[in-house]
Amino acid sequence: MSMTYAPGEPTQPAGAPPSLQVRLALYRRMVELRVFEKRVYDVFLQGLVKGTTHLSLGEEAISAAYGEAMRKDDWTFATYRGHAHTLSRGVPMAPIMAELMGRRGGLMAGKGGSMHLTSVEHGMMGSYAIVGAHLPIANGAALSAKYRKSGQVAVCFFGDGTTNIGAFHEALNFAAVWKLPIVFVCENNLYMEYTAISAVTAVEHPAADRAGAYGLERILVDGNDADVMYETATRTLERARSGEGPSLVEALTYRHAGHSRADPGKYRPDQEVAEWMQRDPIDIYRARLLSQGVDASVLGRIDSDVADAVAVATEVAKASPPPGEDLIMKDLWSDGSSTWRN
Amino acid sequence: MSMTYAPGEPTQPAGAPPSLQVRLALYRRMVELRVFEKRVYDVFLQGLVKGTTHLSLGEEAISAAYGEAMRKDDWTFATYRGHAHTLSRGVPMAPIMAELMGRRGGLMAGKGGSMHLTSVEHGMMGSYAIVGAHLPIANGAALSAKYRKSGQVAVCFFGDGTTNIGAFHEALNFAAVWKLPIVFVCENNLYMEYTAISAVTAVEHPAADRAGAYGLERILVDGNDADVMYETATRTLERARSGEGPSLVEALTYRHAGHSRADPGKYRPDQEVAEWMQRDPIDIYRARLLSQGVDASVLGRIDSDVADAVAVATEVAKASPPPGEDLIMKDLWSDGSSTWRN
Amino acid sequence: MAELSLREAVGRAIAQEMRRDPNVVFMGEDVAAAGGVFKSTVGLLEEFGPERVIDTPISEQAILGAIMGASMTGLRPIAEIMYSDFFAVCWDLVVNQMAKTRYMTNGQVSLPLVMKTGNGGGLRFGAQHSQSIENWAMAVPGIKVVMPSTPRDLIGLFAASVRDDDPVIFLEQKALYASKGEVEDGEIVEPLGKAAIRRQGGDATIVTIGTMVPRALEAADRLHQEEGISCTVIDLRTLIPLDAACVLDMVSATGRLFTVEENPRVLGWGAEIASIVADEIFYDLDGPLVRIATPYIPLPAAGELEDKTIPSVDAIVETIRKRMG
Amino acid sequence: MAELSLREAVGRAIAQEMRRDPNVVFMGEDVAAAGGVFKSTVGLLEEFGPERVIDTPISEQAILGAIMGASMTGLRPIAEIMYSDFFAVCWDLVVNQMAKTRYMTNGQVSLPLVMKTGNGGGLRFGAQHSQSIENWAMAVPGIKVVMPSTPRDLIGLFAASVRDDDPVIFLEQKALYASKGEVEDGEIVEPLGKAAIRRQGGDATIVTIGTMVPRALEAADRLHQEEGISCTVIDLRTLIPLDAACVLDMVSATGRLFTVEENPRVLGWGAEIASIVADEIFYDLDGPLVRIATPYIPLPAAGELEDKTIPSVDAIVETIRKRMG
Ligand SMILES: Cc1ncc(C[n+]2csc(CCOP(=O)(O)OP(=O)(O)O)c2C)c(N)n1
Ligand SMILES: Cc1ncc(C[n+]2csc(CCOP(=O)(O)OP(=O)(O)O)c2C)c(N)n1
Ligand SMILES: [Mg+2]
Ligand SMILES: [Mg+2]
Repeated sequence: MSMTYAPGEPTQPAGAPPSLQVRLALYRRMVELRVFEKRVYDVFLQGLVKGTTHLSLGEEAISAAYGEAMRKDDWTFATYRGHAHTLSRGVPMAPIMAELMGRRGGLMAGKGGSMHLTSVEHGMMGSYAIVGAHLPIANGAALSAKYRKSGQVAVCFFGDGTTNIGAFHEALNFAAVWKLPIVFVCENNLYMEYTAISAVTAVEHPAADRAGAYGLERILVDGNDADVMYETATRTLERARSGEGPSLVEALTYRHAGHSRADPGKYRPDQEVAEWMQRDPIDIYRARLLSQGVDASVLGRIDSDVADAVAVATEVAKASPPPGEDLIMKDLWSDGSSTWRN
Repeated sequence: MSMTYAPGEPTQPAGAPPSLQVRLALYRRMVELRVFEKRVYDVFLQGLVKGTTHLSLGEEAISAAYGEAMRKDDWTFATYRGHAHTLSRGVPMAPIMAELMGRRGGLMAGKGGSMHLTSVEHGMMGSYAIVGAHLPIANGAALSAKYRKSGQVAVCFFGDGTTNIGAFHEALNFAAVWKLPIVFVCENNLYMEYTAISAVTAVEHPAADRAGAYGLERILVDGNDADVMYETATRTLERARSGEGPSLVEALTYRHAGHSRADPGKYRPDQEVAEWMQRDPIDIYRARLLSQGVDASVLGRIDSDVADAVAVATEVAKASPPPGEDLIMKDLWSDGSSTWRN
Repeated sequence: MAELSLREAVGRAIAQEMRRDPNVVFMGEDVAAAGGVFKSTVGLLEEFGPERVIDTPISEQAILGAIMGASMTGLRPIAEIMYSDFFAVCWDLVVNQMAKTRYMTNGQVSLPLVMKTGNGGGLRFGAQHSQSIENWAMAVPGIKVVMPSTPRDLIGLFAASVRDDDPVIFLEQKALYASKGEVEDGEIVEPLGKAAIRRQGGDATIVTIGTMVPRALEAADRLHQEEGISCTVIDLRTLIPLDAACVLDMVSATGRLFTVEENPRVLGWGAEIASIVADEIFYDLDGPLVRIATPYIPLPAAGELEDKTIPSVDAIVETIRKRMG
Repeated sequence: MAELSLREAVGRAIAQEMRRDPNVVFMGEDVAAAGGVFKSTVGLLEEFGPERVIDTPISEQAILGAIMGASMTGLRPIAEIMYSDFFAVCWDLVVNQMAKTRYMTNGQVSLPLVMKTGNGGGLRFGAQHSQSIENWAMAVPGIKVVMPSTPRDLIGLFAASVRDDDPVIFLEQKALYASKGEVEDGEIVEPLGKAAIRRQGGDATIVTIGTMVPRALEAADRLHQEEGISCTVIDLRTLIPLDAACVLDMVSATGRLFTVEENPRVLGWGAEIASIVADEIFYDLDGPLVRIATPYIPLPAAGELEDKTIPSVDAIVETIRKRMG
C-alpha cells in the first residue's frame, strides 16, 4: 500500500479479518453511502436541494466501520459532513433525503437542514456545523455514560482541519483526564475547505502527531481500508467500554468531490486526485472480497438492493410536502413553544 | 537540585554563566520585584489597594531574566499576574504602585487596574486577564515584526493552567506554521488558582510535553535559577530573532503567596510549600554570587538601594490624587471620545 | 427561618437540588476542593463526592460542552463559569449549540442544564471581570436568563432552573454576594418568568433587576420622601421568560417608565422593554420612556471611577426627579 | 462607471486599500489561494503576494489575535471570519480584548483593524450559518459596526473602516452578494456614522439596514401605490457610530417609526432606536413605535420556513398598513 502524501508512514496493522457476515455488512453499508450520496448530487443538480450539502464520497469506510462496530446504544456525533455517519447508524434513507430537500418528512422536518442531521432514537446525537464544537459535547455524553455506568461509548467524527481549533485541544485533554469512554475519529482527507491541511499545520499528521499531548497512543490508519477501520473501531470501542479511556484515531482518506456542493475542487493537483481515485475504498473492498472467494453474484445482489432502496427513498422524499408554517414557532423550548414573554 | 513534584526530570543545562554585570543586574531586578511586591501586600493590608492583585513572589527569576535579555524594542505580553513582568521591562515603580491604588498617577490613570498593566513606551504591551487571550495577540505583534523585518521579538508569559485552554493550542500552531519571532514562556507554578495542574491535565508537563504537537523542541527548565533562565532567554530570543521561529519554554517555579490577594493558599501541602521556600530564587542567587566571590557589600548596597526606591515610589503613589471623573468618558475611541451616536 | 447571605444561598440552592435528584452533577474551575473562588460552594464536594462535584481545567468550552452532552443523555448538570465575562471564550457552545439544538432537531433533544456565573461590577475588578452579560444572553433565542436579587429568590429560582428542561444562564450578582436576607427552612422553588412588584406607587414605574433592585428601592424611598414622587418598583427576576404583562400593567397604571440597568446602555434589556411599551401601550403613556444605565464604556477599575459609572442611588433619584419635573 | 455585484465590490474594496497602504494585510480561511468561499477575494493573492494575503488554519481565535497584535504594532490588518456565526468561537478577542484595550490602557494602544464577515440569512444554510450578529456587536462598547447595502457603499465604507483607527466589524450580507449596483471609477471613501435617506415621505419613517434596505424600499413603493401611505426610508449603514440625529429628525417630521430588522427581535438594534425615540422625541410622536423583525427563534433551514421568518416585503407592507390604519 502506498500513499503519496505520507511516504513510508506506517499505518496500524489490521488484526484478524472480520467475519464474512460483518464484511458483507460493511460492503453493503459502503455501497449504500456511495449510491445515496451520488443520488443526493443528482437531485441537487435537479434543483431539489437548496442551501449546501457536504458529501463523504471516497470516505465511506470510516463511518461504515464504526457504525458496524458500535453498540446500538452508543452515540455518534458528526459534522455538517454527516450523511454517511447518519446512515451508518441505521437511520433510514428517506427522511435523510427529505431533510436535504427541506420537506416535512425530513429527519428534522426541514428545520435543521443538511448540516444538522440528528436521530436520537438511532444514537445519532447530531451533526454540528461549527468546526470543533461537537468534540466537547461528545465528551458530555461520555461523562454521562461513565457516571451512569451504562457502558455506552461516544464516537466523535471530525476532519483534519478541526485539529487546529481550540475546542479540539480542550476536549482531548478533558477526555483524557477523566478517562472518558469516547473515541475521537479524525477523518484526514488532506484538506480543510480549499486549503491543504499541510499548509496550515505545524505537524504532518494533525491528529496522530498530537496524541502524545494528551497522553494518548499515536494511531494512524488507512481510512480507505474497511477491514483496518473495522479492527480499529473494535479496538478503540473496546478500550473505551472497558474504562481505559479515550482514543484519538487519525484515518487517512480523501474526498472524491469538492468540499460542498458549490465546490468543484479545482485546488487539488490532478495527479493527487487520480492516485486517490485508484484507492477507492469500495473498489478495494470489492476486489478483496472477490479475491477471497466471495461470489460476484452476492455482491451484485447487494448492489442492486441498495440501488432499489435509494430509488425508493428518493421518491418517498420527493413526495413529501413542504414543512408548513405551523412548525416555525414550535420547539424552541421543551414545552413545544417559543414563547419568551407573556 | 531536587524537585519533589517531578523527581528525576532533567532540566535544560545552563551554558556559560552570564557576565558579572548581567548577574548583578539580574540580582537587582529580582530584589526589586520581591521588595516591591511585598510592599504591595503591605499597602493592601492598609486598605490602599482595592479589587484584586496577583503577586509573583517566588517566581522572580523568570521575568527578570527575560527582561534583562530582551532588546529594548522587543515586546512583552503578560497576564493579570504582571507586576513582575512590567517592572522587568524597566517601567518605573511609582506609576505601577499608583495604578494598583487606583490613582490618577497610575500607569493607566486607574482605568485599567492591577490586572492590565501596560506601558507601550517600554514595550510592555499589556497584561491580559482572560486566561489564554494574549497568546494569539502576541503572535500578531510577532507577525508584524516579521512583516516589517524589524528584528523585534514578542515574549508571552502565562501559567501552567493556561495550557488547557483553546487559545493556547491555536496560538502555538499558528506561530509554528509561520515561524513567528515569538517566545512562549509557561511559568509552571503547579497550580491554576486553587487546583493543582496535575489534577486536570493529561500530561505531567503541561507545556513541555506538548511542544511536539507543534513541531517544537521540548524545553523544561528550572525557573528558580536565574542563570538557567537567562541562558534560556538568550537562546530562545536569538532563535526567534534569526528567523528560526517560536519556542515554548516551561519554567518550573512556585508562588510563595496565594493566587490573589484573597487567597491564603491553604490547599497546598505544608511539606511542598516548605520545600519550595528552600528553593527561593533570590536566596539561591545571592548564595551563588557570594560563593563565587561577589562581595557581600555589593549585594547589600543593591538591597538598600532597592528598599529606598520602593519606599519613595510608594510615597509618590500615595500622594497621587484619585483619577477624576473627567477620565470616565475618555479614550474608548482613538479620537479620545466614547461617542457612539450624534 | 435563617438569615443567609446571597453567597450562602448559592451553596444551599445547589445542595437542595443535588439531594433531590442524583442526576444533578456540578462542575467548574476550583468549585470542588476549594469551594469556589467566591467561596459559595464550600462543602458540596464533601457531601456529594468527586463524581458529582468536579474540579475542571481552565477549559470553558470543554466545561459547557460536557454539560451539554451530559444533559442530552440523561443528566441535569450545572456548570459554573467563574466570571460571566468568561462566557466570551465559550460563547459558541451557548449561542450556536445549546440555544439552537432543540429547535434544529425538531424537538428531539432536550437540554436541562444550568450555567451559573458571577456577574456584574462594583468590586473594582476592572473591565474584564465586571461585565453584565444579561443582554448578551437575552439576545440569543433559546436561552433562559435568570438574575435573582435576594437570597430567597436565588434558592427558589435556582431550583426552578435546575428542574427546567431548557438551558438556563443563572446570573449571580457579585456585588450582592455579601447581602443578606431571611430564608425559610425547607424546599424553595420559585417559577421562572414571574416578576416581583417590590413596591407600589402611582407616579412612575421603575423596572429593574439584580444589583439595581436595592438601589432602585432606596431611590424610590428617597423620591417619595424628598420629592413626593411615588414609584412602583418591579424586579424582573428573569429576562427570558420576560414578565412583560406585569410591566405593561404597571406602566399603564402609572403612565411613566424608567428602567434601571447595570448593563451598558446600548442594547441593554431596557431597550427591549421600552420598545414593547412604546408599541403596545403607547396611548397610556404620559411622558418619555427613560433608561438609566451604565454608559457606553468598559468598566474602569478605580473605585472612584466605577462608582460614577454604574447607576447609583443618587443618579437614579436625580434622573427621575428631573424627568418627572 | 461600472456595474458591480456586492461580491465583486468586496474584492475591489480590499484591493483599493492594499494598493494605497503597504501596512494593510489580509488573512482568513481559504481567502488567498482559493479566493474565498464566497469567491469575493479572487485575485488578491496574485496581486499582493503571500505575505499580505494569508490563508490561515481553522483557528478563529488565532486569526483575531493576530490582527489585534499586528494592529498594535504598526499594521492595519483585515481578517475575514467566514460566516458571522463563527464569531462565537472567538468572541473573547472581540469583546474582552479589542473592545476594551484602548480604554483600559488610558489610550496607549490603538487598534486599526477590520473584521469582515458574511452575515445574515436567506440562503437556506440553517441556524448556524445564517445569523445576523449586528446586535451582538452593537451591545459591546468599543467596536464599530458597519453594514453596507449597496456595492458602492460597500467600497466606500470599507475604505473608511480600514482607515479608521478603531476596531470595526464589517458585515457583508450574504443575501446581497449577487445584487448589483453602479460604481464610479477611482477611489471611493464614505464616512462612518452617516445614514442615507433612501426615500422621502411624510407619513412614517422606516429605519433599516443591510438586506432589509431593498425590501423596505419595495415595501414603501407598494404602500404608496396601494395605500397612499408615504414613507421615508433610512438606511443606517453603520450601527456604531449611530446616526441618531437623522433618525430623530425624520421621525419627528413623520410622527411614526417602523424599524425593519433581520436580526431576531429580542434586543435587536431596533430596540435601541425605539428607546432613543421614545425618550428624546416622545412629544413628537403620533402613534406606537413598531418593530418588524425576525421572531425569537433560530433560523430554520427549509426555504419555505426561512422565507416566512425573515421580514419579507409582504410582511413589511402588511404590518405598516395595519398599524397606520
Ligand atoms: C469555527 C468554524 N470555522 C470555519 C468554518 C467553515 N468551515 C466549514 S467546514 C470547514 C473545513 C473543515 O475541514 P475539516 O475539519 O478537515 O473537515 P472536512 O470538511 O474536510 O471533512 C470550514 C473551514 C466553520 N464551519 N466553523
Ligand atoms: C478564560 C478564563 N477562565 C478562568 C479565569 C479565572 N482565572 C484567573 S487566573 C486563573 C488560574 C490561571 O492559572 P495559571 O495559568 O497557572 O496562572 P497562574 O495564576 O498560576 O500564574 C484562573 C482560572 C480567567 N481569568 N479566564
Ligand atoms: Mg478535511
Ligand atoms: Mg499556575
